[in-house]
Amino acid sequence: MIADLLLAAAIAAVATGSVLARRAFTAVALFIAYGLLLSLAWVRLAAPDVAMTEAAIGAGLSGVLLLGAVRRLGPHADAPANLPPGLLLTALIGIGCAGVAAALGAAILWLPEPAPTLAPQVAAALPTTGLGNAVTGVLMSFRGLDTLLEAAVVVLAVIAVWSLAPDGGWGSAPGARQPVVGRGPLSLLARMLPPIGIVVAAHILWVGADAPGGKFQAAAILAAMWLLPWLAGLATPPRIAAPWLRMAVVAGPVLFIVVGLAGAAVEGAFLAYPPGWAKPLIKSIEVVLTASIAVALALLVMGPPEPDAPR
Amino acid sequence: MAEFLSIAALLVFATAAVGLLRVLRGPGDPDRVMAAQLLGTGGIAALLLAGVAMSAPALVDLALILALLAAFASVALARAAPPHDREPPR
Amino acid sequence: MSATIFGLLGAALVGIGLFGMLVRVSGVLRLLSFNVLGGGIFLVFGVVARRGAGAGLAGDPVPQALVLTGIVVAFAATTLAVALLLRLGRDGE
Amino acid sequence: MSLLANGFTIVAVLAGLVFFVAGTAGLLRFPDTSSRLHALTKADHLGLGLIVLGLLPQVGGVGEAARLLAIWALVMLSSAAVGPMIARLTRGQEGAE
Repeated sequence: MIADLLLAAAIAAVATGSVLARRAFTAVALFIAYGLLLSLAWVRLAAPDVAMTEAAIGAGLSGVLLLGAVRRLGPHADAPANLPPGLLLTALIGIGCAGVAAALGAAILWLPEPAPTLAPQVAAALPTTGLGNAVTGVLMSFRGLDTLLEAAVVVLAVIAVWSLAPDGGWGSAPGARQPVVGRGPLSLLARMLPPIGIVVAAHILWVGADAPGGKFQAAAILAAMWLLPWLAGLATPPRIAAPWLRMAVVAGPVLFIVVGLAGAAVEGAFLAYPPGWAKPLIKSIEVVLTASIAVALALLVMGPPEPDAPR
Repeated sequence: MAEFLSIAALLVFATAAVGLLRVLRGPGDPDRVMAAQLLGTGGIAALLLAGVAMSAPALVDLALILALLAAFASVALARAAPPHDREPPR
Repeated sequence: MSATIFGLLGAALVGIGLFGMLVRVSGVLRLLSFNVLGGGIFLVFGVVARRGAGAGLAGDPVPQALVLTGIVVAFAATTLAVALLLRLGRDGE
Repeated sequence: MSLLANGFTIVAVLAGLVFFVAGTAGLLRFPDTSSRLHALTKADHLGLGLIVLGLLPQVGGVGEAARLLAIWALVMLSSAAVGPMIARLTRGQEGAE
């Protein structure tokens, strides 16, 4: 109770500070703290799977993505071309936003009693999948189509980001070239962390069947471990024209679709798993999907490719 | 023992949250990075204490993820901090 | 009780994020505000999930799974927006 | 035996708490960035380390104990790597430029 109030106050303070920060760098530092605190709030809401995703993607990858944007935009990130709204307009916007928040808060106070829930149905159907983690069961079996479409969205995002490459950039390595740091603490960390991170990611993926964890969390960790040597200037990402890279991005969704079609042929419904085969099939899809999503997430953080030669 | 560990978790978290004032006050980017790092360590410690208190191994896994990602984010923060500390034109 | 606290926090975060999106002029800060807003919406979803606890589960797993995929999709959308901002900054020079 | 273990846990966790409080106080009260960095690293290394040590007798299996130690090692590693980077940044910012 006290912990919840304290946590909520800290989250609200960090969010306000981040939105109103004068400098973009401060805003992003606070945004990373916001993601971290939000993941603790998910623990308090009894959703450890979401807490892991928020910690890995909301705080880690999003923070690094925004930091990269601040750095690449340089002074543009702080001093934009158009003027901020005047005092009166700002006050009016503030009143409007407070109204939106108040209306939403009222809706939360008057949520229906008893709360509608699908938990009993999930708990009843979970044994047929052989899984112990209900969230993984929902993701991979009961709402498998949602997860498939989501994996497709990530692939589409990679294609969209790549198509924003400037003229002459198409096909070259993604992201701005990082200055090499050579020896030193950063290079040491960038060499030592990835092996540990890969082990942790495998652990999180494996326990995901029965305990909190799973492919998205593992994929985000793997992506971060690939980005670390890139950030340190130790490794150059492959050119986006490389066929193996494109194969890696689409392999997971393609396997998912193939298994789904096989289910349609054998069991008569798209994405239906034959009895007794559910768990091994789900685990195989998850392993390949993890690799694909990890590659895609890392490519998304790196951003569109830059032209090889400076203009 | 569980009560003691839960209270300790609360206290560690509260301490680290107070350190956030440094992010708002600055004055320089290094101070902001440090406050974020302290919040990360405090959050990890609180999760470990709570995880053992409630015997929830998932919280230890979450702390492991946070430790990895905090290291990753700290590196990015330290790399992205602009070399000169000056306020932009308003 | 704790669900209500975080529900109200989610509502407040939506207001804070919306304010930032409308008031800030820098693209990166607007994008960041959008993510603050998104976090608030996910939190409201999490409260609905927590209230649906039952049958031995601490929360309704269906909304939890939806939030989980939502976080990944929101991240993909953010990367696309960053790519657009970078292109805008380059062409505006 | 369990009394002894519990006593050890309480002493170690309390000592860890003291280092966290000291680290935060230093971060807020110390006059310049370098001394604040000094305060922070104590909280990172000793505060978390003592808490991890104190928790070790309370966990069930070897696997969980190993994960606790791994977390401590990770935080020490990253703190040791980021510390000098922050220090270098500080020097750049407090320099004549």
